[in-house]
Amino acid sequence: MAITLDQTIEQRQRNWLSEVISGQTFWVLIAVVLACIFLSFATDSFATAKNLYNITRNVTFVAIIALGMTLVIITGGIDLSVGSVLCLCSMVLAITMNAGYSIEIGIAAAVGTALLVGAFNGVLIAYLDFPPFVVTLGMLSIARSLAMVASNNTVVFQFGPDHDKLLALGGGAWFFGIANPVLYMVVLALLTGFVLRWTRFGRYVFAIGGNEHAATLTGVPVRRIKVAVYMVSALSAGIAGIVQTGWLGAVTTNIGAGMELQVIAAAVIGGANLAGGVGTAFGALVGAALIEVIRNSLGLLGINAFWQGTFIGGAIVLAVLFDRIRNLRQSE
Amino acid sequence: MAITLDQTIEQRQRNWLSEVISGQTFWVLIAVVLACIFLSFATDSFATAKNLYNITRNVTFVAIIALGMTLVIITGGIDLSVGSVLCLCSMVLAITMNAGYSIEIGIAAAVGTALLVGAFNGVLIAYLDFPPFVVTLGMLSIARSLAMVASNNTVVFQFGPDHDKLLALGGGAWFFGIANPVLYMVVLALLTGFVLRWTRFGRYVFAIGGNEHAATLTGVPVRRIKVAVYMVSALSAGIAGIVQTGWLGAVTTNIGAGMELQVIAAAVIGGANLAGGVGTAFGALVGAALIEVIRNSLGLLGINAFWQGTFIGGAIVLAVLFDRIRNLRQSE
Amino acid sequence: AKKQLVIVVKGLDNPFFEAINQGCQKWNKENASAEYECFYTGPASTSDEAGEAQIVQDMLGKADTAAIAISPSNAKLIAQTLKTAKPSVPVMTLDADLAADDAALRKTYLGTDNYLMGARIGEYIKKAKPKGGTICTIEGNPGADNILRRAQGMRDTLSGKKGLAALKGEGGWTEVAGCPVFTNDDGAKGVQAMTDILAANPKLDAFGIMGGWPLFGAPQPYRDLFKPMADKIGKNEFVVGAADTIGDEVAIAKEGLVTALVGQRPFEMGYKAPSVMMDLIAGKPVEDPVFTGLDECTKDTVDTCIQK
Amino acid sequence: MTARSRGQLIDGSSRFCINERNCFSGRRSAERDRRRLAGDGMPAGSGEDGRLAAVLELTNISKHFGAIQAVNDVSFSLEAGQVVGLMGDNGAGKSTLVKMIAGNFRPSEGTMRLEGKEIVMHRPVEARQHGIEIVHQDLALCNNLTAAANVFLGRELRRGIGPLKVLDYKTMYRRAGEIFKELKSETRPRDLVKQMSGGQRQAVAIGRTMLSEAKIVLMDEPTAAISVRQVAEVLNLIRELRDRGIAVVLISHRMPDVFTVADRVIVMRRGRKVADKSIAASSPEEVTGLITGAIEQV
Amino acid sequence: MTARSRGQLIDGSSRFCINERNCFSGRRSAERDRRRLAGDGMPAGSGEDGRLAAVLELTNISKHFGAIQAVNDVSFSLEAGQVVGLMGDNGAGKSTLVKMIAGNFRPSEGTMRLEGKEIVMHRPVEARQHGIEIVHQDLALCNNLTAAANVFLGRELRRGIGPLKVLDYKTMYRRAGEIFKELKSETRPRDLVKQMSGGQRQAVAIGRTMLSEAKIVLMDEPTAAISVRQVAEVLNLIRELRDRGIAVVLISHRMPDVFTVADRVIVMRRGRKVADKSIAASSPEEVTGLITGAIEQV
Ligand SMILES: Nc1ncnc2c1ncn2[C@@H]1O[C@H](COP(=O)(O)OP(=O)(O)OP(=O)(O)O)[C@@H](O)[C@H]1O
Ligand SMILES: Nc1ncnc2c1ncn2[C@@H]1O[C@H](COP(=O)(O)OP(=O)(O)OP(=O)(O)O)[C@@H](O)[C@H]1O
Ligand SMILES: [Mg+2]
Ligand SMILES: [Mg+2]
Repeated sequence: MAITLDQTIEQRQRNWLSEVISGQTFWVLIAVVLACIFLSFATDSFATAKNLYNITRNVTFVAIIALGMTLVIITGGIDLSVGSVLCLCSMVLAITMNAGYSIEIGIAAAVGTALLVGAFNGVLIAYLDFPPFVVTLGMLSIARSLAMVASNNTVVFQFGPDHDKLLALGGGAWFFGIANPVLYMVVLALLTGFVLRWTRFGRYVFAIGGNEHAATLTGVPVRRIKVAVYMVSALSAGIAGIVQTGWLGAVTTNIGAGMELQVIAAAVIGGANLAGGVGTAFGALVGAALIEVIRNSLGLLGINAFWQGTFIGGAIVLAVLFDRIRNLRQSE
Repeated sequence: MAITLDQTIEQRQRNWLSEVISGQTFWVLIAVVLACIFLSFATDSFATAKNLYNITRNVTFVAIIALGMTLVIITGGIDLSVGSVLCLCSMVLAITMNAGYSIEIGIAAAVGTALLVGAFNGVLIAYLDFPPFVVTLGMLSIARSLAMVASNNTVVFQFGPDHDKLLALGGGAWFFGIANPVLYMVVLALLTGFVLRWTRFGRYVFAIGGNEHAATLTGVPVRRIKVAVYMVSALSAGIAGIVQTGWLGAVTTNIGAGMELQVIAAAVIGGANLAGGVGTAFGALVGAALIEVIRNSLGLLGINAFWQGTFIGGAIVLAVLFDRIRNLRQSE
Repeated sequence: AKKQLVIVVKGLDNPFFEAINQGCQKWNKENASAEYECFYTGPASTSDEAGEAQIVQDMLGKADTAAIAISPSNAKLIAQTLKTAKPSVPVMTLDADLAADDAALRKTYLGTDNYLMGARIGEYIKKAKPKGGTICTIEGNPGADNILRRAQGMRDTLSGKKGLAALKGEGGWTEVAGCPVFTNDDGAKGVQAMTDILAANPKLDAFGIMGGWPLFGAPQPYRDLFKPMADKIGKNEFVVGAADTIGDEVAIAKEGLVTALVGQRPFEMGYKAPSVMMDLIAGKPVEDPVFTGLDECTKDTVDTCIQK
Repeated sequence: MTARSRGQLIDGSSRFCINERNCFSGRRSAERDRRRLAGDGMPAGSGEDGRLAAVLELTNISKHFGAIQAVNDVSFSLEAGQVVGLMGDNGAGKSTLVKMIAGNFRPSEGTMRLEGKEIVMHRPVEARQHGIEIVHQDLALCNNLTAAANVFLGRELRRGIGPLKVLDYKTMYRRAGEIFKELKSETRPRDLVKQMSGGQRQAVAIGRTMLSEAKIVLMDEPTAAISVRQVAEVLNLIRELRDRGIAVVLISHRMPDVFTVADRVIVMRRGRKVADKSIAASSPEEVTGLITGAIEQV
Repeated sequence: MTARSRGQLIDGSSRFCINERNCFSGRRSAERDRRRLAGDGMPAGSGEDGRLAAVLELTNISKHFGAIQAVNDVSFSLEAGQVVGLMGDNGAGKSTLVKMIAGNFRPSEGTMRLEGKEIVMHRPVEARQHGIEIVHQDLALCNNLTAAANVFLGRELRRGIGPLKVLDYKTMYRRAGEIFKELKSETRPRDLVKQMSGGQRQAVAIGRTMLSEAKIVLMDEPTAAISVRQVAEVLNLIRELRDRGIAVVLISHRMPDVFTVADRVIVMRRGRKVADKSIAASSPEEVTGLITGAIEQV
């Protein structure tokens, strides 16, 4: 008897492999891989070093923000302000450096701005119990408006003494010819994955998304964690903004416009659940990669401009279809 | 003993008044009224017949869609495609009438398109269990792209033989000088309110949002209701599109861009909860009214263009603050 | 309060309109004691057409408004708005005009001749490659009328025919598959799309960029893309004709990474508009249209091409 | 009226759909219930003659979730007018078994026969249409609705003529109040379920089964959270159901409940059926031994 | 070690925060638990000397929700090493009462004294810091986490040096497995709680209280969904807690449970306390009468 109880307790319902295969992330990854294989055969220009360099670089901005967004989504929240925060942080960086300060000070100012915005969102959501949608929608307006005020709505394209450093930061390729932004993305993704899986903070993020009430009852510092999560989300937007500024070499007040939907889409396609409690760092990357591969393929395949939206939309839906069909099969 | 059991069973926890006061809608309504009073004193031009005519008319397009969106949100879903569906339906109407068909045929075509799009969204979401965010984001791309294909990306501003009828439909004021769209909005809001409160369909919508699993177990036709709800949402976008076309007198492939966030904001500010299970038709109107009053006031007060975003965002947050403070007080 | 000369632009999110604002503010500074002031406004986003119409209504309903200059993003919609509002103050258009049959609704048009602008870009391209070739047009927002007009101007010039929607060998020019590209006024997206098109069509001969976004919004990736081709551009083996002279664009021209720039003069528009409106209020005769000029820059003329 | 003809009433009620646009499946039961309320329902206790017919037969039913074998090769039959106690340790597979009968899961293997005909159910509502009612262990309540709304969920009462029918709030409140009174539960029909105590929630879930005339009622730990007084009422209710010729399955961990009301007891251990015998021939001690595994099988 | 000094161990553990960036409140308990696991915890049964001190005193506590008076003017005290059975009809206010003690609700009126000092709690975690543990009636589980993660929620075990600490999955799985074994519950620590049977879920919730040395343990119907075998284990657990000098409140609708394990019984009816007497001086019949109202008050 004792032995069987022991056995039961040691039993695991699913092994590692079945765990992986049962996830949406896996199936979207398959979709991405299939798309890449198809494009390699259908076009001469897809599988070239240059194109791959471009694709991987383009994917980073959405992917970096999607990492932060994934945390927010896991807690059951949403952050619509990321596109505007990216714009505001880029602008703060640009203006600071344009005024003659060093790149370190510029980055510190941008990061500080991001954290401040995130803290504002987080405090309203966590302590005053505002709906995240309302707060971050408000911030979507506010942050972009502040970027306009700060820059007088002009294009900033001169970054003072450290101009070249900034451009190298975002546009260079210091490591085996991999674009710098890609390196940042990989490092941040590993960090996010580690935090989610191995730290208490990550555990609490999942707990809040699973059952916020239960988390409160068991002594999880729900409010502080929520504030932290929105700060991380804004920070990720700020980092993406800094890197993007270095890449673009100019900041206008409309960068990042409409990005929030793309970012959320990347996270959700990668398996995060807007109802909370589910999501992975890897999924965010896969989702972002899917969106970029679609975008890239439209140009390479020469799709008619009017039809492009249909292809993008269709592909987004199709990518998730894989996973759905598997699910449907299983539940039969 | 028997009497006391009877008494308990007859007891109601809260009466009608406390019910109303405890709702977010009520407090946002207060915010709207206060804003209107303030504007009447602060500017000469707010409380003029013409301005009020404009405001009430402007509010209708967002409000009508927010009615449909409220149903979707109550079931715990989201519909990001409404702006694009509005565009597609307007375009279908315009092209049909431009081709010489009567207004009836044009409207039938537009409504048919809306229902088709809604059914597509709904079937994927309800029967294939897609995340609503993904499906409707895909449709956001697809519908606008189809509008471009259909119109060849041109502006349509001639509506064939029934041109004037269409303009009168959307731009006229047949009833006591109230703009026609306002009448449609009121009728649709009453209808939605009635459906939610008094029909079994409405009851099921709430049940699905409260506990979808329980609804399935108790025999609520969850899937059919969900499909219906997304069809209603698309239909409301279609109706708004038809009315707006009559008002604008021209259709481009740009109209309705970015509208989805405004519409969702209206519903959420009016008290709908994105987690599902909560929402009212009246709330959707109040939320839409708040957004329009803010927008209108910025111009009247002569707020600097760059700061306008900050005011809009701030006001959105402030409106909900009323309700939050009350809640916080109460929980003390 | 002063009476206001209102300027309503398509959207605040565009540095182009900001130059109009600068002109407007300069006028205010120089006319601090005037009975009028210039007031600049518009919807947050250029794509918010209905929002612009609503702002126009708000402004027409305001007692302070003495005259209004509108940059319509949807010409028909603004025309309809004006028809129903029946404004009592003078109305003019700025930067973009109403359709020809609605011309009676406004007193005059002040701004660029967008068709001419596209035509000039076309001429530069044609001059560099008289025999024609393959081309890709980069456009902005699919609904933006001024951009569409520029594209038309360019196509007409290249083909020698009027009103073609796409070039299929007319005048020697062919538009490649996947073009035109709509970038929705997003610089990064513009450059990304150009990169893809170039990768898919290595033999492409020309880009016609109808709005300057890829150059001033993403100058660095633009440079990265065309630096390897600077030689070809110098020898007219590859041609890039682009609109606007905003931000870093002129510097890019100086580096020889673009064949020619054709720019508008938004500052002049914003600066002139209040005077024109005052003339309208005073009932003085005003020309229709009033065109502001174009600045045309090539590698050799960059130091002198911008009208100061 | 036999169990059979009652089944037909449920299955063959398409005539109620005439003149109606939305003929939702749940409506039929609501119709039936209205008729019952109006007094022309079937008389109670009419099932005596059907007492010994096998209403439901399960043959070699299994269910696994991934590597977990929740139910393993279980066969038994339910007879009209009989109360079967289903007992077993936590995780033994009791809930999984009744969920399969209620159309909530589909068996991985095995067949079910309802009144001799094999049935395959794809959705819970089909089970209801077959006359199978269940009180779920997790109660399946919508927290944002009132107690009355939860009781009538899926078979709302409506009034009005022709296609324009509105919810009949008044009757539903009244009827739900009556049901709670019958259960001696201090549950307010107009209150939201969200704010209710554990026992009040359970009363709501049990109330549902009292709306309709089922052939089979499955109760998954209906008495877990309710007080002494109501437990007696629920047991009474079960007896009443039995007397009307309905087959009842009662899952419970309370030995006294099962031994008070059941005619037969089935014991499960680790997904397998280890006993199936008449109450009279068993004893609490034996059943406890079977549950814990001290007795291997009988 | 007295209850008092144990309390200080819980309250005064700020030294564990040195060298740490995130010093979350839950951490202290986790630390404590680690120490216990490591073998240097406090000896069991040490509370004998504190047996009769009033650990908690409630004076005229009331709570209303809108028009509903859930708890009405209740006073009583808990003594260390005593098990109090709290009984009452559904909706009598039992859960509301213990939720107030657990810092979940704040009383509308009245005061609470812990070891003589008045306490006002704003958040549940404060109650935990005061040494009050509760098993909630609704279990308070995160469905998306594993059983082990739920048991350790709020006081995760971690390993590593200095500020870089990672979750110690292995030890948590092992320790959770031990707890389930102690409860004789077939619950797999690595499985998601979402898919668990009712009794397995309950075992997870009870498991939480076994991690820490509390002064007071409140159990809101801990045996509702669990099988005969585990009920015995839970009752044993309660006895063991008592022997360690911990005050236990057991809410249950099962008369035998309360009469087996409790020293004292408190009966509530419609929010009021109607009896508070030693088990020896009462009887199941009397308590039943008090619950139903057949006996007004004693
Ligand atoms: N949806 C599911 N997915 C995976 N495993 C499941 C699922 N539902 C139940 N199980 C597992 O199947 C086994 C049987 O569960 P079931 O709920 O039938 O037990 P039970 O006999 O009802 O127990 P209890 O008395 O505790 O309610 C358990 O080990 C449980 O963890
Ligand atoms: N959050 C709340 N809001 C409003 N009313 C509530 C709330 N919580 C409980 N109540 C009401 O307070 C009364 C007491 O509820 P409580 O949960 O304390 O009962 P209980 O004694 O635990 O009953 P049970 O044995 O059924 O669990 C009930 O009438 C219940 O409906
Ligand atoms: Mg069970
Ligand atoms: Mg309770």
